[in-house]
Amino acid sequence: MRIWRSHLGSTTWVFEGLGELLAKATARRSGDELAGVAARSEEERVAARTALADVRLSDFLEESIIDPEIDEVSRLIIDAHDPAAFDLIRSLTVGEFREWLLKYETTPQVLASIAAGITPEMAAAVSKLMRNQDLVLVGSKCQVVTKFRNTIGLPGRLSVRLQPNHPTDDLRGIAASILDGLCYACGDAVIGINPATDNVPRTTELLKLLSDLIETHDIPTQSCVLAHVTTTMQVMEQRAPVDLVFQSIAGTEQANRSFGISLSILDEAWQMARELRRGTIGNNVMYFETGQGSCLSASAHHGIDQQTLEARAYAVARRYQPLLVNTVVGFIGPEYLFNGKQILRASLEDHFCGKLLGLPMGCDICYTNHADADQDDMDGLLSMLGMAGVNYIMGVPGADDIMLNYQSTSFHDSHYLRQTLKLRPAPEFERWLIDIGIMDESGRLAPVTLQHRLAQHLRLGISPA
Amino acid sequence: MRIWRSHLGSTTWVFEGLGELLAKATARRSGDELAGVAARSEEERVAARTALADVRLSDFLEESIIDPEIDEVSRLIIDAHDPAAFDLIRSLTVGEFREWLLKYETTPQVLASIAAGITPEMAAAVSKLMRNQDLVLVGSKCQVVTKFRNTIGLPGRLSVRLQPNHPTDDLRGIAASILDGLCYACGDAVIGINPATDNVPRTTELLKLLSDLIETHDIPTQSCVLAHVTTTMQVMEQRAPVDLVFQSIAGTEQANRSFGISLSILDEAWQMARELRRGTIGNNVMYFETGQGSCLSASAHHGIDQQTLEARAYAVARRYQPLLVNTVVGFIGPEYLFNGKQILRASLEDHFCGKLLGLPMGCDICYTNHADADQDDMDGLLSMLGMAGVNYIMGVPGADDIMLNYQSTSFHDSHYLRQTLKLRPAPEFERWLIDIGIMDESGRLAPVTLQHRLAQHLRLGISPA
Amino acid sequence: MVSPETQPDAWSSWQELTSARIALGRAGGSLPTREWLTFSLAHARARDAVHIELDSQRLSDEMQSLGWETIVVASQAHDRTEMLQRPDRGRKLRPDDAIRLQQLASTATPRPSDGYTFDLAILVADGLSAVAAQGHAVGLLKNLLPPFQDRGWRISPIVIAHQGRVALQDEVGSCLNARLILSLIGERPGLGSPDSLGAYFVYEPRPGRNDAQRNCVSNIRPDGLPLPAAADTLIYLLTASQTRRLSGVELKDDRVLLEENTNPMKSMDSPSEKDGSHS
Amino acid sequence: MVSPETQPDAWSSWQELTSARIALGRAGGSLPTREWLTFSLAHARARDAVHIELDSQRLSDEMQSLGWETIVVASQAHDRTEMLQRPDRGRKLRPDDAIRLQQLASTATPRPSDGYTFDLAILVADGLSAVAAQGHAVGLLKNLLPPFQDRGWRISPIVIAHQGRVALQDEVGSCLNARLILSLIGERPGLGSPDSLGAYFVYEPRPGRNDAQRNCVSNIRPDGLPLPAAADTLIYLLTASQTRRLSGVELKDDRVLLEENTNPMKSMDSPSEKDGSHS
Ligand code: B12
Ligand code: B12
Repeated sequence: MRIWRSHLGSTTWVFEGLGELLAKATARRSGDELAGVAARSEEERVAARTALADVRLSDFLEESIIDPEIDEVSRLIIDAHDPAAFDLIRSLTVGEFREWLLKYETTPQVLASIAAGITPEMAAAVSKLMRNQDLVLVGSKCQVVTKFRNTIGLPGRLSVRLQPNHPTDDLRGIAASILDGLCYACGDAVIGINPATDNVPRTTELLKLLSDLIETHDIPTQSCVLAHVTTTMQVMEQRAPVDLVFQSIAGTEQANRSFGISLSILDEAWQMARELRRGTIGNNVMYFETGQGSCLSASAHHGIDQQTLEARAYAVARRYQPLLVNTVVGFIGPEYLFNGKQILRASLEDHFCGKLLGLPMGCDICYTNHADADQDDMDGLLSMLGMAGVNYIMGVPGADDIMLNYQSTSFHDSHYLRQTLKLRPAPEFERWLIDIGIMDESGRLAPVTLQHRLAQHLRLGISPA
Repeated sequence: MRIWRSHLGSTTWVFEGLGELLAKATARRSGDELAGVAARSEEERVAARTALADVRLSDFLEESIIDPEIDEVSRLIIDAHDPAAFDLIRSLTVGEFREWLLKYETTPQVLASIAAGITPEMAAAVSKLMRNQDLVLVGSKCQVVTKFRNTIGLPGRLSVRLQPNHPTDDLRGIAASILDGLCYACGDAVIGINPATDNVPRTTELLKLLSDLIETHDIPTQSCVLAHVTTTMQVMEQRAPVDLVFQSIAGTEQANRSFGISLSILDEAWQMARELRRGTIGNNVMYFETGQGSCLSASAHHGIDQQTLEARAYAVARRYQPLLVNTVVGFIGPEYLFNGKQILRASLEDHFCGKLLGLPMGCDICYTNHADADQDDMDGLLSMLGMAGVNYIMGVPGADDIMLNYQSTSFHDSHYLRQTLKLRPAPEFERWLIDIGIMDESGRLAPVTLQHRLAQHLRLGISPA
Repeated sequence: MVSPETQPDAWSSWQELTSARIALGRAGGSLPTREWLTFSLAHARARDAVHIELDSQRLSDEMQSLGWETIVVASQAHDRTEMLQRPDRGRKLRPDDAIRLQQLASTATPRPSDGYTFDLAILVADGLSAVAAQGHAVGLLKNLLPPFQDRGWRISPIVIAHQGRVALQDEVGSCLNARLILSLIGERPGLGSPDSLGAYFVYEPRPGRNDAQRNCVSNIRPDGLPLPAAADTLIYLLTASQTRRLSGVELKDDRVLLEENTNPMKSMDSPSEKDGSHS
Repeated sequence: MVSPETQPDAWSSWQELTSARIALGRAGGSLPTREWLTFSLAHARARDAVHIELDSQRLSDEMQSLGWETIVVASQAHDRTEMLQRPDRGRKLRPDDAIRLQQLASTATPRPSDGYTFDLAILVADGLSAVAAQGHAVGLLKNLLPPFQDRGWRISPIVIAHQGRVALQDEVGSCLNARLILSLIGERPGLGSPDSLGAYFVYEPRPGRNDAQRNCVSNIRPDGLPLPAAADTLIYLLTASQTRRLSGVELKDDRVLLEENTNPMKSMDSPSEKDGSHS
């Protein structure tokens, strides 16, 4: 392991290996303090950043921060690295890479061309040298577009996952929330239900509810039931209408194991889902969720800071050309992200790193009731992510998820962002909203009555497929 | 004093008079806790807001929160109230007023038409019921345009005060900072120097430096030396080239007295400045600064919360049709706004209240080294204020004011905001920047050499007027 | 009382179908004032709920009056604040409590056949909501234990733990030398549900188990998954776990759905029959 | 070492004219990495500077070795943290310190003519930067006191105060029964200037004075307003204050500018002559 040094005045700071250097360079965060890997003072933090600024990007190709012998994510990172894409930035240090990213000349096209040459550790490293405004500015220059039944991630657009959860998966309760969300112009990223139960029959029922709705009304969107991938695989075997395969993923093999998954399981699921060919305009079929802290929570962090580990989860996601990836940023609790400020910073980092690596990043802008955060904090995060060009956010009725027990963004919140930044839904979905009378051409919501055919459909029940 | 009540479950909360109700309804803030007027629990805060939501706007016309007998600001508020402008909103409660403001139908034109009917207390009250996103959304709908040598506050524009301070008012040091700022496309709000010294001869020197620069290069902007108003009055008497008259103001007569001012002094200064007729396209000649906490700091708060008092300072400002008003939001220190979160909230409130009252609001997005805040916090605030359509922000070299000892926004920061939100300088100034080769048509900065005529001018010194 | 300044949503009668905050109406596209205030109050109260302490004495008394043995332990997190910030401490027993549990196990006679002291250990912990454990653990156990007792399973005394996290079950179960351990633990409080209970179990508990090796039944509370239904699911899963000698992702609840639930839209026309109504 | 990825600013030689952060260059329109790191370090250090305590013993020793009497007092704020959060306490003396000052005044003989015990009281306080008071108060006083002593002004012992704010001078001055009181107090530390001293005085100090009644000379430090120049200004203003029997907004520094300063651009061609250089 190489030793990195930095001299500040008369003090010399020493860091053992890239792992320690990255951890010490991270913005203050409760999870890294819990793991014992954080800088012990602001000055040590600046020292680490100063040393990190002089590390060459190519140094990251020489030292794996987690031994590839014991970690398949490390192996994946090495194997997937594209030297040709790396060429343009090969000679840069991390500090220069930050500047290169900020330059006028570094356009969305240029950024897309180097994505495959960037490793998660490089992305994490440069993000640690960036202020929040840098993360927004460069984030907004990264464009990642994906397709299934609509087009997500175009500039000037904001999509929303409609999240109609219910504590007992009651289909009527879920239907009610779906109507609510659609009438607020939400659901173009996906209509995605977290099942309270995780079993095959109920997952199938939920999928039928969604596919029937989507087909009957020709809604240019896709559905998902966020069961465990192994459950979804069983469901696919039984020919249930699966659009997207969901899975939570993390940045180390061991953490993924604690989630009950591995790359080979994901490979298999991906293969199965693609073969269904249910997408009409594209075949991005995977939906992943991540979030800082999950490796530490599974005692599988190998002394690496949580943000770097999060970026490594994106290496996993990237392999599967997902339609959607999102960081569930304040979801777990204060032990990983203590307050609104830490949540905000983490989410901007995650969005930036994901986009830089070429992923269609969304964000679950959220907090729990045991964290030191509130709606005002979320408004800040929502606004900045909107400026950063986030592909999609969550839409939860009244911001209150009654099954997962946390607060996310509401349908109203998404409308705030669309109004203020003049963002529009995915183009196909936008057309549909206007045609069906939910939204007018200027993006304003129109009143919908109970006689509307969507309401009628959901009220009268679904005829058996 | 009327008693206000609210019932939450089995508890009844009681509030004595509008002053207490407003204070208890305010978002948590160190200054109000210091003053002993804040809510003692989150639940009490919600209770106060619930009661406040049912207060009628007209109730504020019946009860002055500070006795007009002893306070000329209270008298001003009563005398300046325009019942005709108030008509449209007369019947609303504070809670309904919030909703009315958020409605699609409440356009910038409608908002402008009622400004004179709103008192500071009404604005403060409704802001307390608003989330940060509401403050941004409605803020962005309020448009206030002012003119002197250029047009400030147009939609899609962001102006910057160039703030080239120096600890000894060294003219060469100041000139160096001015060049720096102009080359970063800053200075369209005003080139405004805080003099370290506050005396007539030095103020005159500084004014000459600025007027010479502006005249020689036909810069469509205005200058200001932010001395005490009484100093500026002496300077005007001596026929020095005064564009704008500056003064710090506060929301009570007593606090203003501790600033060494009164309405009659300001009246006189305004009169003098208008008569100079130095504006080319408009005659808005006043520049005011405010900031939460100054009344409390002067022991002149009369038991009223700092945000309401701040809004009352806007009543003072409004009388003088200022070109610029800005809230110096994190300037004083943590005893009034403890951390980044409190600074953010306060600045959005101030911007909203000022705009609603019809003022050309800017914001000094800033913090001191004794506060719990950093550049990331400022990036959040900068971004949200950009979305809220702030008229202008400060531009300080490298964000570090070496005379006032605090961190404000840098020239670079303003360029971040202009890039990300596609905001442009004031139109006349924008034209000038392009013509003189500082900026290109797309808003990018062009490299400027030492041979550039601005650099030559500043380097070679100013020929005597 | 609907504000004249808002646009109501036509589907407000559907609020009876879910406690989700639907049909809130809007001012422009924003939340009406009343809904915002309601939300704020719920948030203020939910934040307080996290800090309520478990009254283990009362819980223990209640259980003993039902004839169940109990033993109260604590994790290495000393109070609520530490438990929130140091989940690692919430996953370990205090050393003397570990010894007490081991002693308890050693004084019981192990089954000769398989070497386990208990077939099923039960752990009730505050987790993130003491209110949930306090309110629903006993009710759930009343539904859950009898069938196992009937089948002659050896059930451990009920371990009541302060400041516990899910993975505390690994150490507790291993000290007790149990084949299976089931934790009933408070889930983090939601805005409208301060009292949601989670049930997590693991086969062959021992320190180092990961979550892929556990099963979970969640959202147990009267307005969520009712206690009897939760007990049914757990009985099914625990039985299957014992039979298949594993727990975790490979063990799934594969029962067919009950008839009344398969046609979900059936009673949509008369939503008022549903009880869980929006507050 | 200029990064190849940034656009440098052509006017970097002008950095010698000011310690302001000019000519930083840019990447696109953003701050280069090196400048951002420099800024971060300065911020980390400035935050620490706020919390440094005044070493009143050392300061007092130093003053006494110059033949000045001293007395150390404290405000009602007990430590730095309280002083930051409770400025009101930083403006009041601890009761026994007030009594000590009153005793000190009563044992001195008052001037028969005007009833004041002292013409000028001196207060040195940490304010927001103990470093400033520690570093520059003595130097300033060395320049300031002699002319007044020559003119026979009665100067008080030097009061050294912990956790003091500007308005503490009202009570100190009134306890001492002084005609004028001058405070030398640490200004809040800036990023590059942790040691800036402010001088504030008020005529006829008594509790309840407001800031309009005070005068201020600010930014006193070697890289700012040099100590001798600050002393000159204060001598001018204090003299005028005594003559006109007032202080505050009505009292202004109306001296004409020194010749060398009137043509500001004179030496722009050779900026290296200027010392205050950019770090
Ligand atoms: C927080 C949370 C998570 C966090 C856990 C990290 C952490 N440190 O807390 C993260 C985001 C990593 C997560 C991941 C997953 N979760 Co989860 N999670 C929750 C949630 C919202 C709260 C849990 C809680 O309050 N725990 C209480 C405290 C006291 O426990 P703790 O010790 O601090 O935390 C432990 C548990 O939360 C546990 N855990 C969390 N999720 C799950 C899921 C399963 C199946 C198991 C066995 C354990 C487990 O992991 C933590 C560390 O040991 C619940 C919903 C709810 N209302 O409870 C869903 C929930 C428990 N999770 C669920 C699922 C499905 C998952 C995933 C399998 C999703 C996926 N497809 O990948 C993954 C993988 C879980 C695993 N095997 O590790 C389901 C379980 C459904 C079921 N009946 O089996 C629930 C009910 C939500 C849902 N319906 O989607 N989850
Ligand atoms: C903070 C500050 C303020 C705050 C004070 C509120 C507060 N609670 O601190 C606010 C924003 C209200 C303010 C207002 C003004 N200020 Co001022 N302020 C400062 C600043 C940046 C820091 C002061 C400091 O660190 N104090 C140290 C701590 C320990 O003191 P404190 O007891 O906590 O705070 C007291 C002093 O700050 C004092 N104070 C603040 N400004 C002024 C100005 C004058 C003339 C006086 C007598 C006192 C005074 O008021 C506070 C409460 O008693 C200085 C610049 C600097 N580098 O020091 C300028 C500075 C002192 N202010 C200055 C000026 C000109 C003003 C105004 C007159 C501007 C105007 N045109 O209205 C007003 C009115 C002041 C008054 N008479 O009340 C000048 C003084 C120039 C001079 N040599 O006379 C300075 C040097 C900055 C500048 N060059 O513009 N100020």
